[in-house]
Amino acid sequence: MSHHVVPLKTYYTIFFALLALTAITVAVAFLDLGALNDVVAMGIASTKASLVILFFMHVKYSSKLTWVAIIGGIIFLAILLIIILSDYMTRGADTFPQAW
Amino acid sequence: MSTAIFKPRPEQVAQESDGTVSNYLNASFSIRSWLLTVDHKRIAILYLISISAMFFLGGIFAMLIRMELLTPAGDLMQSETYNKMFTMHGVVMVFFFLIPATPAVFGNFLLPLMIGAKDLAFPRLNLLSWYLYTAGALLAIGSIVFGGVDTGWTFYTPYSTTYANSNVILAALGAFIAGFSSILTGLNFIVTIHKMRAPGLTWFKMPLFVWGHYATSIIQVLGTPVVAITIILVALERLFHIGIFNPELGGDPILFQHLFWFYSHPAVYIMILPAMGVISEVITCFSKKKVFGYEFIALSSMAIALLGFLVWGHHMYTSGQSTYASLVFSVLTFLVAIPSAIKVFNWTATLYKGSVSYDAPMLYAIGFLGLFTIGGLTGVFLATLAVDVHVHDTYFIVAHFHYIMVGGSIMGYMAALHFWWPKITGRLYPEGWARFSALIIFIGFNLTFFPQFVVGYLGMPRRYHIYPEEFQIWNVFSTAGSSILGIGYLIPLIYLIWSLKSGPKASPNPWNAKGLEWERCPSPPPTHNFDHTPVVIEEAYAYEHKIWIK
Amino acid sequence: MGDIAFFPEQASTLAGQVDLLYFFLIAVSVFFALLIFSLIYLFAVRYRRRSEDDVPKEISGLLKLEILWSVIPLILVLFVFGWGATLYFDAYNPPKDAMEIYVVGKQWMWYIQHPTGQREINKLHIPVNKPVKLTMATEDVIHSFYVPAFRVKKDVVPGMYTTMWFNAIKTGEYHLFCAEYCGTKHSQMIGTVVVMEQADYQKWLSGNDSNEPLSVTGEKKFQQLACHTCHKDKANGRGPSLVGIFGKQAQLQNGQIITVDEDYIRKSILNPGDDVIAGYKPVMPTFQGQISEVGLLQITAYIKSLANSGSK
Amino acid sequence: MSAKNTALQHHFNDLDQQYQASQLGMWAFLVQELLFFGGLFAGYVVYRNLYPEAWTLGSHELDVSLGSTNTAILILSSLTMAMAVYWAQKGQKTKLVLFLVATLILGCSFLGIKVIEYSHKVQHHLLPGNGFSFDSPLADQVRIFFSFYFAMTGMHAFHMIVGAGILIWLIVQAMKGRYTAEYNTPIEMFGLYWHFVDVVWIYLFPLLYLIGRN
Repeated sequence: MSHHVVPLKTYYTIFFALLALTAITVAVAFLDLGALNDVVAMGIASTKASLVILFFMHVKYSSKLTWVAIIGGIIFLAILLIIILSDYMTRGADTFPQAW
Repeated sequence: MSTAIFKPRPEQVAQESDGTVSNYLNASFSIRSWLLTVDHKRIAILYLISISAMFFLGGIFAMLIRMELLTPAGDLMQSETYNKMFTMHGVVMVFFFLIPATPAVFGNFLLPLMIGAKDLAFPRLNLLSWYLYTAGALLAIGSIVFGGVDTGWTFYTPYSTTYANSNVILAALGAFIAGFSSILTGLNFIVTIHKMRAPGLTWFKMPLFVWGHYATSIIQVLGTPVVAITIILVALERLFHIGIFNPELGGDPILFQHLFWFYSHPAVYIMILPAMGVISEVITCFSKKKVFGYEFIALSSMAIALLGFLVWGHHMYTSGQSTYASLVFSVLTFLVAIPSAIKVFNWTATLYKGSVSYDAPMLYAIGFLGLFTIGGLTGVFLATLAVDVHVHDTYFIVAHFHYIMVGGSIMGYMAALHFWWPKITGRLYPEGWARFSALIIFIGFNLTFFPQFVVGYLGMPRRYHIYPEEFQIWNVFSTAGSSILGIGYLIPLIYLIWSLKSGPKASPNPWNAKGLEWERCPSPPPTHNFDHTPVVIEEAYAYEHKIWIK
Repeated sequence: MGDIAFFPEQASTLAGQVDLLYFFLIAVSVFFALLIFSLIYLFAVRYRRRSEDDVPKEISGLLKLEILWSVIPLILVLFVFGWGATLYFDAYNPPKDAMEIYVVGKQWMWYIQHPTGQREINKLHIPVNKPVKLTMATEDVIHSFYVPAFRVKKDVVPGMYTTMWFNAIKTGEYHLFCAEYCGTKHSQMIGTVVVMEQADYQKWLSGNDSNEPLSVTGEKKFQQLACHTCHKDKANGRGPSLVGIFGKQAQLQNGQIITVDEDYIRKSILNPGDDVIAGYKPVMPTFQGQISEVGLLQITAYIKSLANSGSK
Repeated sequence: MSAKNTALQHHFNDLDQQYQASQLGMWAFLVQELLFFGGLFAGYVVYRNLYPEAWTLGSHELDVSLGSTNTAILILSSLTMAMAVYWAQKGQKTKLVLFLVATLILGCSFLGIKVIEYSHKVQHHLLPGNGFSFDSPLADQVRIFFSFYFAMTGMHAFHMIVGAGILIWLIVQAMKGRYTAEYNTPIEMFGLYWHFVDVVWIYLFPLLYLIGRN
């Protein structure tokens, strides 16, 4: 009953990749990229997160059901964030054109 | 002839051959064996007792509210007390009866039996869920004893965080802990349905009761944590004034409403989906026919569960939420109404060319169909932006959700209680009294809540201790109806307890129903459910095939 | 009053349209409800169980029927959505020429302030056949200004102004309720809206003209709080000149373009550091807690009066 | 093997079904935790949009070096946890216990750094509540930043403390030789929980510490 055993070498490479990405995200934060800063920060954080999820949590080798659970969770988190934000983003636009 | 109808039919009564085989009830009688049980059937009984207690506690608050509203003036109690009455009625009924009712009692008892498993996936987690529920209930009762809470069951900020001076935190913590009981039950069901089905039992052969609980569990697991963190933020705001929901410190009260309704609207689907599962079982059994459009009912449960998460904003059309967001929520709310409509049409079509018998569970099920239809249709009124602006926070809304909750969810719970009572307790309830109580509840319910539609459109706001005189006639109808409804709910309590002692012993399959819990195990079932795990070969509700006799 | 009411009066332009949609929905619901109830009754009686062992024919489903009763309700509800949305836009987008009235909700009473100075509590006198726009604020919790006869309701949320409007078409007295639970005396936070003929309304206005117009009170408060030391008529003060800025576009330090409306003025008085106008330093102190909502309305009215009358 | 059937609970047919049930249950629990933190992220997103300048001011009060060392510590603890799972699958008890202890030490040092950071904030009157003071016109809005900072990192630290407690219990069980190559589900499930807590921190670090650092 050996569930997929991930070789140690993979763990080390993932570990160093994560450290490198952390260093990058800190370095990039100090450059002035305007609105892009957040996008880059979230991009790096998501890559790190997916590395941890895929390799450390063995999701790369697990059943489809696990994938459905994870992606489902992310979709519902996105629903929560996006729809709440959509209210705040359009607060000012109450004066819709009368042409409706 | 009339008494014959109410005498149990020969195949319903246990033959001598069944004998007193040991079952989960008489396995052992010590208190320890009950309080530390990990048997899903015993935990279901523990839930049945604690939930019935909370139901009658909530019912008392309801009666007090209705008595106060008999007269326009606030003459039965102070407005402070009245505000606590409707708040506690809401908190007890929503968090401690409607959300756990059918899943915790019938889901726990029947899910393993229906899919041929020995127990739920995590039995100890199941017992923990009951203890969390009881702890939450005690906290809520504590908040009542120490002076009650007067914020409404919705805990809207900034009133609940800054201006209320009643024990808000105690009641909120009660709901918080009961929320985790709901999460763990949902988690348990999801894993059980995925991983512990009997051989041969594919997804589309499962009873629709199991589909209903699968959809409910997804909502429980995905929705409840958001209200849990919101309650923590309310408690932090109330204790330390951290400014998240307090407008004077820069906070935004509408954010609370978004986070609260993100859970609380799917919560109403947690309340109704299990009842829908029960109705599918009862209608098929008592019209002796396969359900009409099995896949459509199963998938519409899933559609309700998933779409249910997109529509919470229809509680906030008048709350200062942006017009654009209200538009989006209105469209999505109309979409989520379609699966419910499909279900009602399919249940009605199941009766066609069936062989319909009017036992008590069937009466409750038909009552469900009628009342849920009215509830669902009035929901369309509230999804319509322009009408909701007028009727929001009035008695029209109160009538709508009582038609869904009391007319739908509780009618479904009563149908389940009567349908599976012989399997759970091994006793037959008195059929005559049961049909009588079903009729009384139906009449009392309509007399209570239909006038509220009228007074709602007239503009009587919710949560009003005093109201103008011209609304009095409708409130008198409503109070009269509520006393009939109250009696209607007391009658089953009496004859069901009576049947525990002196009801005739039930045969394994008194209703000649299909389903593993009827055909493959005696009533009441033994602790280990099945002697050998059943192999499923036929479709769900295959009434054309022979009924298995254990 | 006191007799039995069956249906609310239709006292605003919106009321008739909302009721029309309401009756349409009732008609559709009654049709579907009767359809389902009669089918249930018919099937339950027609196919009642005659003997214990009759085995009904198995019907597992009919795809065409399923599609039929999915698509028809879908089309119906989307039509209803469209109708409801257009009315919603009318209800929540006040016309430009509407008469301005300020409302402040305070725990358990409505404080109403006419621009011409009249102040009322739990009473609102308005002329008939004239659009009236309410700009509403609350001093404490969420309230909701609800006039059933006009079929309009809008929550009054602390921390921002909310607006709503109506156009009364029938004279008379109508109920005013607070519809959002706001504490102990929530059910006593009620009042009446008195709709009067134009002539009576003028007589009422002059009848209790006891205090000066709102903008004058606002100007006094503007001087009293020494706002004029920084906000001078010309743009030579430490703060931007407020003459003629109301309703116009303005650029913020972070380059964002905003319109100067009541909300922006209120937020800048309470959180001055938040959206600073380009070219000025965030030195203005916050007046949070020093000016009541009523005072803020008065100052806003004064700044509005600067908009069209040029430099005073 | 005796260990095999004692570990198999009565209502499962075989150990593989039990393992798959535990794994699905764990993932359902983690999805629920994701939504639990999701509520906080929703509040963060809304308020950062409403008050961007105040949140930059608040973020500048945080010590990036401490934050990044904490991130490195947590990533290292994820590595040691993954190796603990590896050696559990190989059935090497001593190495398993070694890496579990390493993970515990790293977890505790993470919490140690958090205590340092929190005490620094309390001294500078940045703890939201009556003691909060911040000399800028945006003081109220900076208080909201710090209430989210303490709510998010506090809830994360709470999950670390619970994790450390379970870790201690697992170490004791591992020393008793309870986990073999055939049965090590609790170790693997705890590994999932620990990695999830690490993933939450991976998002918390940039969102709280690195706002508007240019």
